[in-house]
Formats: sequence, C-alpha cells, structure tokens
Amino acid sequence: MTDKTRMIYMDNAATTPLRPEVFDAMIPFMTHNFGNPSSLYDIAKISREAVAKARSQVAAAIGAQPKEIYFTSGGTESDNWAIKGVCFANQNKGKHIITTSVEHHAVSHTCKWLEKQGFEVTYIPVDNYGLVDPDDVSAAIRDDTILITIMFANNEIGTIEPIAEIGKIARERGILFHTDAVQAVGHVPIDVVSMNIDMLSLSGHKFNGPKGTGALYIGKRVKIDPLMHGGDQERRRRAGTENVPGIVGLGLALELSVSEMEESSKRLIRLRNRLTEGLLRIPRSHISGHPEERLPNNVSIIFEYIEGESILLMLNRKGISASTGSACNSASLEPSHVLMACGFNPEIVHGSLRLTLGHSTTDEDVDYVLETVPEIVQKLRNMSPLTPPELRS
Amino acid sequence: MTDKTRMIYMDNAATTPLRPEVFDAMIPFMTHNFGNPSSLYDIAKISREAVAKARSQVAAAIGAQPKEIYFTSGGTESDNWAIKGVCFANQNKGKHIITTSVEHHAVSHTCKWLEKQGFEVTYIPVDNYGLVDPDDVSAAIRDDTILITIMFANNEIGTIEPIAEIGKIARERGILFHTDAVQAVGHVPIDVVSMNIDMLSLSGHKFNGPKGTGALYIGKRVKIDPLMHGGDQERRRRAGTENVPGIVGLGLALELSVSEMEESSKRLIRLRNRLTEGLLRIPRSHISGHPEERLPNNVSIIFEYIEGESILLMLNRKGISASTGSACNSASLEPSHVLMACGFNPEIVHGSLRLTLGHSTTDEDVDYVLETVPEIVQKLRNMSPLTPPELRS
Amino acid sequence: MYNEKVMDHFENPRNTGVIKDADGIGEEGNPQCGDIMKVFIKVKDNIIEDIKFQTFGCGAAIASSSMATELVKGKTLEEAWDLSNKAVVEALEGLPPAKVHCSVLAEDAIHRAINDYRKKQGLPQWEEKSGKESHHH
Ligand SMILES: Cc1ncc(COP(=O)(O)O)c(C=O)c1O
Ligand SMILES: Cc1ncc(COP(=O)(O)O)c(C=O)c1O
Ligand code: FES
Ligand code: FES
Repeated sequence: MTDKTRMIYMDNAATTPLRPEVFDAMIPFMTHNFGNPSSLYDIAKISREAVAKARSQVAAAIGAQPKEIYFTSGGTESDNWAIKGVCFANQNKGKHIITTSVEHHAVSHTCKWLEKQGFEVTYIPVDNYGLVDPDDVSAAIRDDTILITIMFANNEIGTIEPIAEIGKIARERGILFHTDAVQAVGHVPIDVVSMNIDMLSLSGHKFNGPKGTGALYIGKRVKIDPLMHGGDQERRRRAGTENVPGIVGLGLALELSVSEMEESSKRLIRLRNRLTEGLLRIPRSHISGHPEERLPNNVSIIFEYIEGESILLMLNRKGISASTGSACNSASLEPSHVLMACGFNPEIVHGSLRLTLGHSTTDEDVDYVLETVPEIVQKLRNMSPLTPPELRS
Repeated sequence: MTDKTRMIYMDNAATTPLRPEVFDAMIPFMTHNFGNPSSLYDIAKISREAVAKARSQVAAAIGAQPKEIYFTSGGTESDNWAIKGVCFANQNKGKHIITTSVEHHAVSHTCKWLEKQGFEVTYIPVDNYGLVDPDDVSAAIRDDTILITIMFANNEIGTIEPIAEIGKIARERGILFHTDAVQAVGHVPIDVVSMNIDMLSLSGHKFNGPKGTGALYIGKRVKIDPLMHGGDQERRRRAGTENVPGIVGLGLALELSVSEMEESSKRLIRLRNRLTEGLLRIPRSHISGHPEERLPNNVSIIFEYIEGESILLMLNRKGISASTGSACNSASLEPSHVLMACGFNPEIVHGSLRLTLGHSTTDEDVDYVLETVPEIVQKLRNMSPLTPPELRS
Repeated sequence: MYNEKVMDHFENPRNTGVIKDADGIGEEGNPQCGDIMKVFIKVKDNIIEDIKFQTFGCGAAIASSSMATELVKGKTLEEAWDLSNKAVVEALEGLPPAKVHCSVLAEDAIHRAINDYRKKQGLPQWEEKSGKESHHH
C-alpha cells in the first residue's frame, strides 16, 4: 500500500493547489454575488467591478494596460486563440509562422493544424540546454512571416528562453510576437513593454489560482480574430458568460505570486539546487535543461537504464507525486519531444523524472526525496536488462 | 436609492445562482483534491474518477453515452467548437451550413465568421412565434450541405423548436445536426438518440451549476476537428487541464435539475402563466414567443411606447433583476434580432422585457412584480412622446 | 490507474534476475514505446523448470513480465508457447486499455526464449501466430 504518512507534491508544473486566501475570495461569487457582469442591475455591478479589479491585477503583473487583458478558460485557449486568431486575421499578409521544436502541445498542435489549413511553419531547433538562438529566429524570418510564437519557459526542463532578445528582433522586423508564458507568469519577472511582447498566454492553475481560468494579453497593435464568437463580453473579442469566481481567483493569485516572487524564488532556487545536486550523485544520471537560465522550481533529471513511469509508480507508493517525459506515460507512446530536441536519445529519455517544487516544499521534503529516489533507481536498475554489471547490487 | 428590502432575481436565462449542494460538492476539489487528472499518482486518481462520474451524469441527462461527452468552458465554446470543428473537418465534402435567424450570437457570429472563410450559410426564417418550419429546413438542404445547426430553445422568447422533426430530416438526408441546447438542458426533456441529435451544446451556469463550464455531446458518427489543440485531455479532442471543480459541479447540477424537472416545470409553468396573464392586462402589451411551445420559466413581453433599458433601471430600483432586447441595452446598439425575426417592428422591440423565473421564485415575487411593472410602465409612458393621450395618466 | 494485483506484481516482481547457465534466452523490444524484456529459461524433460526475467519498461511491462513468468513456470514448452498476452492480462485482473500492448512484450520474449532453446537443441523453430491483442490505445 501507499505510504499514507507522507504526501509530498512535487508536480507543481502540472498543476498547483489553490491558495486558501484565493479560495476565500472566490466564495462570495459562488454564493450570493452570482450576477452576470453584462447585466445592468445591482448584483451584476458587483460582478463587473470584481472582473475589472482582476483585469488590473493581471495587467500590473506583466506590465500591461488593463484593457489589453482578455480572460480565457486557460493556457490552452490563450495559445490557440493567439495563434489561430492572428493567422486568420492576417492571412492576406502572409501565411508563415515561426516557432520552436520545444513548445507545449497547445502551441505545436495548433501549428500542425494550421499547416493543414495552408499555413507554413518553421520549427527552430534548440541547443542541448533547450535554448533557442535568437539569430536562428532572425534568419527564419521571411517576407510572408506573420507571427513568431516562442515559449517563455519550458514546462519539462524549465529552460527560460531569451524572450527580450527575440522580442527586439520581432519588433524591429515588424512581426507579431506571441509567447506562451504559462510556466513563467507568477514565477519569474515579466514586462511585456520592455520585452516587446505583443501577446502573452497565462494559466491560473499554474500559480496557485483556479483551474479553468487563463488570460491572453493582446497589445494594442495586434490584429486578431476571436476564437470564441458570440456575445459582447471582453470588449467583443472573447465571447461567453464570464467565469466571475474564476477570474477573481486568477487575479488575486497572480497578484500574490508576483508580490512574493523575489522571496519565494530565493527559497525555491536553494531547494532546487540541493535536490538537483543530491540526485546527480546517482551514477549515470544527467540534468536536463539549462543550469542557470531555469525556472526556480524545476528539477529535471534523467536516469539511464530505467523507465520513467516505473519510477513514478514507486515514488507514488512512497507518497511522492512527480512527472516524466517517458513514452510509456503518454497516450501517444511518443517520448518527450522536448528532451529529444535537446539531443537526448530515445532510450535515455525513457528514464526522465521531473520534480517541480511549490509553496509547501520544505527542506525535509527534499531530504526525503533524496533518500527515496536512489533506492528506487537501484531497485529498477537491478531489474533492467540494460544495466551494466557494475551498477547492479 | 434601490429598495434593499427586496431582491427578486428574474434573469435566470442570463445566469443562475449556484446551488448550495453543488458548491459543497466542488469544495474538496478547490482545496485538498487538486490533482491534475492526467497524472498517475493517487491524488490525480481522485480527480480522474470525479471527472468520470460527472461525464456519466451529463450523459444520463441527455440519453447519451459517457464517451460522447466532452467538457468545455461553456455554451459559447461548445457552439464554436461544434460548428467550426465540423466545418473544418468536412470542408472537402461541401461548404454549406443551415441555421436560423433566431440563434444566439455564439452560433450566428460563428456562422458569420465562417462566411468570411468561404463557407455559405442559409438562415431559415421563423414565424411570429419564433418557430422554425421543418419543411423549410428540408428545402434548404443542398448537395454541399455539411451541417444543420438549430437551437433547442430560444434564450429571449423561450420558444422550443421542433428538434425531433428536424433531427429526423437531417438523419434521413445524412447531414450532421447540431443543436444549441444551452437554454433547454436541465429544463425540458431531451433525448439525443430518439431526437436524432448528432451534437448538443450545454452550459453549466444555466441550470444552477458553475460559470465557465459546459459540455459538447458528440455522437459517434461525427467527424470533427478540435477547437482547442494541445494536450491529450478529453480523449485528445479538447485539450487543456481539466477544470475539475467546475466539471464536478456541472455534473451534479445537471443530475439534480433533471431529477427535479417534472415537479419544477409544473411549478414554473403555473407561475409563468400567472405572471404573463397579469402583465398582459397592461394595455398595448404583447407576448413574444410561442404560448405553449415555450420554456417553463420564460415570460417575454413587449410594452409599446417605452424603452427597455429604462424599464430595467426602474425595476432594479425596486429590487427586481430582469432583461431586455432593446438596442439601448446592447453594446452594438442593434435591437434584438430574435424579436425582429418574429416580425415585430424595431420601435416596438425597444419596449421588450424578459423575466425568467428560477428555483427561488415564489408567488409573492410574482405578486410584487405584478404590482410594480404597471406603475413603471405608466410612469415611462407618461414621459414618452409616443404615448397616445388615452394611455397617459 | 493500475489495480492492486498489477501493483503487487510491479512492486514485488516474481522471478527477476538472470540464469547464468540458461538453456534458452529471449529478448524482445516493444516497437511502440521502445521497452525491452529479457527472459532466461532452464528446461528439463520438456518442462520449464526455472525462469527469470529482466525488464526495462513501464509498470504494466514489469507486472506482466512477472505474471507471465509465474504462469509458465513448471509448464511444458507447448503450454508455455500457448500462453497469450490475453491470459496474462486476465491473470492480472485487467490492464488499462492503453497498456494492453505492454503485455505482448512478455509473450514475445518467452517465445524467443523457447525458440532459442529449440535452436540449441537442433529442433525446428515454432511459428508465431498472428492476431495478437496489442493495439489498444
Ligand atoms: C508551457 C505550457 N503551455 C500551455 C499549457 C496549457 O495550459 P492549460 O492546461 O492550463 O490549458 C501548459 C500546461 O499544461 C504549459 O505548461
Ligand atoms: C441559447 C444560448 N446559446 C449559447 C449561450 C452562451 O453560453 P455561455 O454564455 O455560457 O457561453 C447562451 C447564454 O448566454 C444561450 O442562451
Ligand atoms: S512497455 Fe512501454 S508503455 Fe508499457
Ligand atoms: S437612447 Fe440611449 S442607447 Fe438608446
């Protein structure tokens, strides 16, 4: 049976728990303040003002104007909207998009679909750390390029891309620049103005806000079609009755995350480094992602000769929740395209483990994980036909 | 000042309050059970099972199979997905869509956008009650028709369309049939099998479930592209981290609504008829929508010589929340296309009032509204240049 | 995701390891996900007297390796050859649909070990039958 005495959640890149104070702020909008913000009676006004406040909170967090913030149902919708919306609205100017080989599927599958609709996509490669070279972006620009979409920080390996450099290039060449910042917002400093970002996607549940909430920042100069056609909500750009409690929660969670960012980064980086260094003591283990240009909470490591799903199952039995890029853990049976793009070969990608820390992670948790993982790795290596004799016990 | 002693919410077609027992069921998923259903550790399993249960609840409510239910962010997304998804997936077969002139904007604006992408749309007219004639649908079918999308019940006038007849025609002619049932689900009996419905949109907050939640039923024979590309969620058809608390709330709210439907319809129809008859005693007032083929909770009425937004503001001062199809209350300054399609002329549409009853509506509320509205109508008529002398006081 | 029976065979796999003086060795890779299983058998009087395995793979791959080796131990080579992945899945009281293909690994690796034994004995190779339940995802 699972060790119920421990419950160590180290999968904060997948989703985070809602902060209790954020939940509290949502409660009135799930009980008496249920009005539809579009209506003109009094209870609607309360909803409307709450949405306006959240819009300001989100804008402030990324250096935008409130009227440039549009609420969505999550990071996936924001990515789909930004990319499809710009492509459909600007197809008369050209049909070429630039992206990278390490995007989240919300971006890459959207691009693949647009290819079927007659758009052309260039996938920029990355180096072994998962970094995009801004010069490659520059070189990929064509006369018919209408959009550059490059993620702010990678969800698997935590690498932070050179967004300001890419933004500068895009602005100079007059091309719209979207960044999927779902893993970055609330975790690292972002300023859409100085970084020349035209569109930015974010998702509430990645910074201890509610699930099913997100936002897209759309700068003033952007021409974009709606993804959700319908009513007049969100200044007629994103239809659908507003998820008022969700929006309220998103706004507050982001405000809190940003206000605590400096302090919590320091704490997380220290824990992350301790954990990484400890795990790298296991022989034939490899860090993935960039050592410094990296999300404060991301530990990604690869253990040779073993398979990630097995590691996760054993960790779960020890009360530890984590994630892997192994093919066996994916519905498509494809190993992580991110680790492959970084140049790891498929067998080795099989043994990847991602531990992403959060608010509640303590030094004791790190100690416990550092005790548990080596045992599990050894147990699985003893069972594996690939393990060389000197690593068996 | 507003009369704070009264708070009568009669805008349940716009949105409904969350049922307290539904809110309670959501709480664990907003606190400790926060796991991402796609993960394999224990807390994820709780989320996964909760989503599966909600899927069965939704399926049971409309006579579908659980695997035919896909969760979305609301009615708007469901409508956009159904229509765009079918159009993009089947454009090789033809580019013609059939709809009506009384659809919600989530359908009609989607159709308008598709016209810009090279699709052709036939808008079937309605009679004075807002009813579509199935023969008109039949006559509009062409060799290149790929989709018929017709709403189940109208959000403004409450008219229930002959969905089973239209479904039969669509099935016989081999054309996919989508219905926007956002106003109907949980309020009137629906069976997708006997009604030959291929796709059906629903929205949680219209039956006392949470805002920002919805579902699309997609029958097995339907070929459809995703609207949200990305991760492997929802059997790879609707990407995005699941809004688990929202989904749980949607499922329970719908199950409760359906189980109470018979009883609550009876109660609502009695209240609706009392209210309608009382209001029609006001001279130069007209009912809109069908007298019998009508949602149990919908009262729609037009008062000549006055303007809807003014009525709403005065009602609000008396503690009554309601809605209008007046141009002055819409961001686009267009009067209700639904009332226009029913043959009312623009001036008269200005004076429309919609009162939609709900769980909490009592006979006392109806009495109070029946006292209040005539006074307000008289006050505004006394002020209006259009009012004939005999109606002034 | 996995039932308790599967988890038991995953956490406490039976028959792991190698047989140094094995009479037959079979190794099979799963083309769908790249996982690998290696089987060692000891045969006496046409009976599988001992069997050991090593697996590089997911929970389902390890659990079905364990279960399959349990099921063929002490059986004749003919009986062992007839063991299908379906029987392994049934003995495990089910696998998630997306994981049924993992159980093929064990069936195939055991087949290879038996044919390796037959080759060493100078006997003709047995033919694989087609139509395995492998693509359930
Ligand atoms: C980088 C990135 N983009 C997009 C998404 C999609 O966000 P959501 O699942 O909230 O729709 C995620 C999270 O899964 C992500 O990590
Ligand atoms: C008939 C109809 N369709 C679609 C919608 C859109 O639903 P939602 O606002 O929940 O996205 C509504 C409600 O506004 C509606 O009444
Ligand atoms: S063996 Fe790889 S998915 Fe099971
Ligand atoms: S008079 Fe003001 S909008 Fe109609």
